[in-house]
Amino acid sequence: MSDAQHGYPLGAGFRAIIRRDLTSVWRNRSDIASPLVFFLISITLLPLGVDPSDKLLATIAPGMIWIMALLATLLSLDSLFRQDYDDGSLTQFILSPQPLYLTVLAKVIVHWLTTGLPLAIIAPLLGVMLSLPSGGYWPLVISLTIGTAIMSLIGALGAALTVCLRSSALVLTLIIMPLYLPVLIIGANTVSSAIAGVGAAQGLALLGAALAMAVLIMPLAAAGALRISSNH
Amino acid sequence: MSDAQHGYPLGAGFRAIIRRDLTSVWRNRSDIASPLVFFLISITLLPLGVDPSDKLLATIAPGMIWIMALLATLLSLDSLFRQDYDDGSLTQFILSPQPLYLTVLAKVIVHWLTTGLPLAIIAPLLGVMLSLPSGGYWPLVISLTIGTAIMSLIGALGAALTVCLRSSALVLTLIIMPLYLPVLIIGANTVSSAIAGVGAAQGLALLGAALAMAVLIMPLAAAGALRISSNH
Amino acid sequence: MSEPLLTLDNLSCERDGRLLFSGVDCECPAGTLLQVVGFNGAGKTTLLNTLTGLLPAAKGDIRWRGDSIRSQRQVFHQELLYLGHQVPVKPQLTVRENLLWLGALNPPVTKDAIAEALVQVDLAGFEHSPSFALSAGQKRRVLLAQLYLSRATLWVLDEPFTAIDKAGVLKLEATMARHAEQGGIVLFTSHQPLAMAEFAVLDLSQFQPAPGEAYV
Amino acid sequence: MSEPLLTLDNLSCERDGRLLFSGVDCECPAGTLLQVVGFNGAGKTTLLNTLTGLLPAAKGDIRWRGDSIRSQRQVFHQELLYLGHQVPVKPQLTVRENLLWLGALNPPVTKDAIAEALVQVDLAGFEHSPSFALSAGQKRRVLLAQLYLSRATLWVLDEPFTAIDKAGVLKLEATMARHAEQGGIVLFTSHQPLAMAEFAVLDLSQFQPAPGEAYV
Amino acid sequence: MAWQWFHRLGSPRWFYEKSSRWLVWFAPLTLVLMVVGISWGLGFAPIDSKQGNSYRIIFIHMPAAALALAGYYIMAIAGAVGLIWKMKLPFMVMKSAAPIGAALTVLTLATGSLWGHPTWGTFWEWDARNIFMLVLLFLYAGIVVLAEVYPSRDAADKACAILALVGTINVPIIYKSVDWWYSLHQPASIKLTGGSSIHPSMLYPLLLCILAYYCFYTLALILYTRREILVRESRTKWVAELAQAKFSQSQNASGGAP
Ligand code: HEM
Ligand SMILES: Nc1ncnc2c1ncn2[C@@H]1O[C@H](COP(=O)(O)OP(=O)(O)OP(=O)(O)O)[C@@H](O)[C@H]1O
Ligand SMILES: Nc1ncnc2c1ncn2[C@@H]1O[C@H](COP(=O)(O)OP(=O)(O)OP(=O)(O)O)[C@@H](O)[C@H]1O
Ligand SMILES: [Mg+2]
Ligand SMILES: [Mg+2]
Repeated sequence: MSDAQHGYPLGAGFRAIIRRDLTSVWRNRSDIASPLVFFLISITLLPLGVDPSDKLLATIAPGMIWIMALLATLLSLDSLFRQDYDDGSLTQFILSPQPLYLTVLAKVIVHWLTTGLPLAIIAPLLGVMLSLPSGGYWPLVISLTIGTAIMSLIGALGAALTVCLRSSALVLTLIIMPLYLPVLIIGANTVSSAIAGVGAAQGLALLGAALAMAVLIMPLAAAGALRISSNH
Repeated sequence: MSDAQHGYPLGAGFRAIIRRDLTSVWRNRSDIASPLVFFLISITLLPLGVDPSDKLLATIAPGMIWIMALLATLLSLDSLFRQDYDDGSLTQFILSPQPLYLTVLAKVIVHWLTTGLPLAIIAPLLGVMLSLPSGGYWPLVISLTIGTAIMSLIGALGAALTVCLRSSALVLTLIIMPLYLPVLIIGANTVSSAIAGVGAAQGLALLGAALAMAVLIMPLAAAGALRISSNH
Repeated sequence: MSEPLLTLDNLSCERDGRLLFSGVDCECPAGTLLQVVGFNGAGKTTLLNTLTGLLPAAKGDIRWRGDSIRSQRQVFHQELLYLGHQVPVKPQLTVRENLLWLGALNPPVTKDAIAEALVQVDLAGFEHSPSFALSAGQKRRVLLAQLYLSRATLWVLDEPFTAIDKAGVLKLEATMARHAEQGGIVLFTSHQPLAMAEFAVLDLSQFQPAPGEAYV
Repeated sequence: MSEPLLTLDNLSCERDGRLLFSGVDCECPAGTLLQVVGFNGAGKTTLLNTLTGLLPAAKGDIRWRGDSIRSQRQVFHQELLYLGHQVPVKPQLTVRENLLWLGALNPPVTKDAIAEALVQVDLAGFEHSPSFALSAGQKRRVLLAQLYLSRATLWVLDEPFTAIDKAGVLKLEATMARHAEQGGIVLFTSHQPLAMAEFAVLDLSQFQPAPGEAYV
Repeated sequence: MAWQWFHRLGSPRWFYEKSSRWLVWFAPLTLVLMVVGISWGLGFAPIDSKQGNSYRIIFIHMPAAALALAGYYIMAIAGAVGLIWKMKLPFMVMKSAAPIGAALTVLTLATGSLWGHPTWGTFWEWDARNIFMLVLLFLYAGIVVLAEVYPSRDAADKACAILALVGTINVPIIYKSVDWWYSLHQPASIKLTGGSSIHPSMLYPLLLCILAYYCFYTLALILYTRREILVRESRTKWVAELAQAKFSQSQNASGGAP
């Protein structure tokens, strides 16, 4: 039986997890729709709570869209590892010969595909509703695409650290927010400067660099956190 | 053994649930802190995302505080019945001779005491951060106190309807948001009109009426929803 | 013979439109100790849930003291104790706190009664342990402590022996037998061979629909 | 005798600072079929978790093929199959989809192998049922299907007979015995009396600390 | 007797077989009404003095808005009937009404935005009725999603019915509060005001359009419900026999061709 040690296919588990999670999401299709809905609804709330005159809305539009995207991502994080923890799947991940780094990365990718990406795609619509000036649309979409990916990666660490807590949703907020702040500031600024005509290249470059770093570090850190959470 | 049918103490279960939930929350103290933290942090994000000039902030302050209180309440709703459903406590509630209405009401009261009330109390602090004009503080606190109670009651229905779903947090959002809208509009307006000098009495009266109606209807509807969720 | 307390009258149950079993008739007078058996998926849990009113019956009726349970839910629930697969024990509360609230759902419990019940289930000394630090069997024992607190006539127990050690199983069987002797009714499911002397058996395997008739 | 594959060397475990058991020595050569017994709370689950590397040992060491498992986690995990109390079966996926991902965590599984395994656990026909619509025993059977898919040498099973009906228990015992005969190792816990002919027993009750010595 | 009739109405099979007969004449009628009404409105009604041709959108927009709102109440009533009398069919009607209502709401929003571009100069304005329509869309979406995600069908029906019923109390409240909020913030809108100012030459096609929309709504509801019945009862004998009959029919048809 020791032949199992040789020729062990590394990618199999990675692919299986991606397939599993995508199927799960597809079965619960509302999973994709829901961060979107949160995003849509909270942007809709805005003009209801504050004076909806065009000029005011246009001023706060880039910031509000970014903030709401951040909150939507945050909301969907809690479920990232929760079910796997509760039903013992996490134990199986840890006891499997697959590197935990890959498993976490697979889960993060699915999370981004099903929350961050749709958010970025739908953002222009909300731009219209908040009368975003026309120069801001492309920078908004691109910065959100990169930014939500970073936020999913950072979020994985937060979710992993809090998965063993009974009521984690909000402890998570506390841990994750400070890490999200720079992303928010750079992202919102990229859009504003594009609208002001200064150009978005610098902001996007910064976001890109942050993404590269996050891909390397965050799944590793999250894997470590999961090992700790599981052992008690 | 049929003497159990006589002199059955109605309030016992109600008190026991309140005591139980308060103890639980106290054990996980972060449960109280966390909606507060969400509230605080998202208000803090505001000046980071949008142009932080005093005049702009003051204009959007009442609306933003109300919106963020709404989101914070919403975030904490998911856990209202979740644990009771997962561990079978809900079955025990339903099979107990205590009226389910009272049990739900007990849980809603604890929820409000541990999320809505603290939010209302801390709101003036956030008012200062967003340079809320001085006439707005009392109306803000009072409208939030009543408004969060209504939101806890409505939220109980949403939580009850979604408790049997795997990933409910965001379906909940979709269901609950439209029902929260009137509360938000009336609440935010009460504060704005008080600031504008029009007086807050009308808005507060409306909120009070809504509260009375919600106390009557919502726990009943939620009890019905819980019976449905549990039976499958 | 005494009049039956609990009557299942031509009961059929279905799940998602599939008929699980049909035509179950059963009369339980005071003193009944009845084991419901059947292969995995036969519908034992469904039967117990239907019996307590948690699930609707597809056909037939359940009567308690002669009247349909649907017409007298509250009275019926006062005399019912149901322990299911799940363990409604809050991890963050201590053992005693858990029993306090579980007990309060039915007539009042005192702290002394709780202490006494914990001795019965071998958890004396664990009153103040947080429940998350209990082993699987200890958690189920907290649940079983309710048997010593409740004044219900009808006990409905879904796999009560799960995770309980051998000594615990013997004791539990004795408790169930005593309850029946004292005029109560115990309905339970279990796949384990039992040491108890006398109990009736309801075999659900015999009520399965014929191959083609699960969907009508 | 053949050299032991798994060795527990003077193992002690504690939980929250309380010593549960100490000085457990045990050598398992290929072909071992070992039941871990003990009262509720003796530390059986803790022992199994420690053995697999999920929990740290308080004292002593666990060796696999001669080396400490901590120094060769990945190699050890390739030869390990652990089925615990919990049932990692996603309710929204079908039975087959669940086995596909569970299987992929270890060497590759084919759909045919899954169909075959489902026949073994009497779930043929349920391939495409969503898992939330399974009974308690059926859910555990999905988990047990992994026994027929895995190529692991060491099986660690925590109460594998929970919720399984009588016919299922017999079959499972036979499967475990066959795995041992073919040179594997099976460690399991259970409180049920078993029909199997030959198996070793490790009684944790004998390794409990003396009354005053639980906290050192 | 009346009750017997009422309960037969609750039987999906009875409804399926009856509605097959209704559809034979109802479907063509609806089609004719739609074609006549919309082509009259879009093609032949006179031009508006202020808005030119863009006003013609009203023939699609206004009836859609009216039905989107009415549809919510139809859905809620169906849910209530199902809850109270424990019948299967009303729940199927309720479930079918949700996506239709949502589609009509989307249509209202889309045509409104199209109209807004020439008249307001922007696709979206935070106007009371726009917001109300948006919220109505969310209310519908809530029910569609809830029906979709619930693990068991019976539970899904009852849960949706409860939500729809609570919604009926809330819809007027939402309407009022949006209106109230709006009147505090903004001056009067640019909308055409009141039905009374409409000239008969525009009114008649509009009324015809409304009638056509009602028929269309009923038709869509029947078709959706029939589909729902087949899906839910797919494993019963009568559906199996129906499928068998259809199958052998097509078999015969293709067999007879050469
Ligand atoms: C997205 C934007 C819009 C939405 C959501 C919307 C929604 C509505 C609603 C809810 C009604 C009410 C139907 C009733 O009371 O029975 C309505 C009617 C009407 N709308 Fe719109 N509308 C929009 C844009 C427009 C625009 C741009 C115009 C023209 C300038 C317009 C003109 C009308 C007219 C003439 C009626 C019917 C007459 C009346 O009841 O006043 N709408 N619309
Ligand atoms: N998470 C935990 N934190 C602290 N203590 C724990 C924890 N889990 C279990 N314990 C304690 O460790 C002891 C052993 O628990 P374990 O689960 O190993 O018992 P077990 O032998 O498997 O019992 P059972 O037969 O009931 O499954 C128990 O007395 C329990 O109180
Ligand atoms: N929530 C559900 N939705 C649909 N079908 C279900 C659901 N729960 C159980 N079933 C089906 O009903 C049948 C009976 O389930 P039940 O739980 O009553 O069995 P059981 O006799 O208790 O089995 P076990 O011995 O495994 O506990 C099973 O075949 C299962 O597939
Ligand atoms: Mg069962
Ligand atoms: Mg154990």
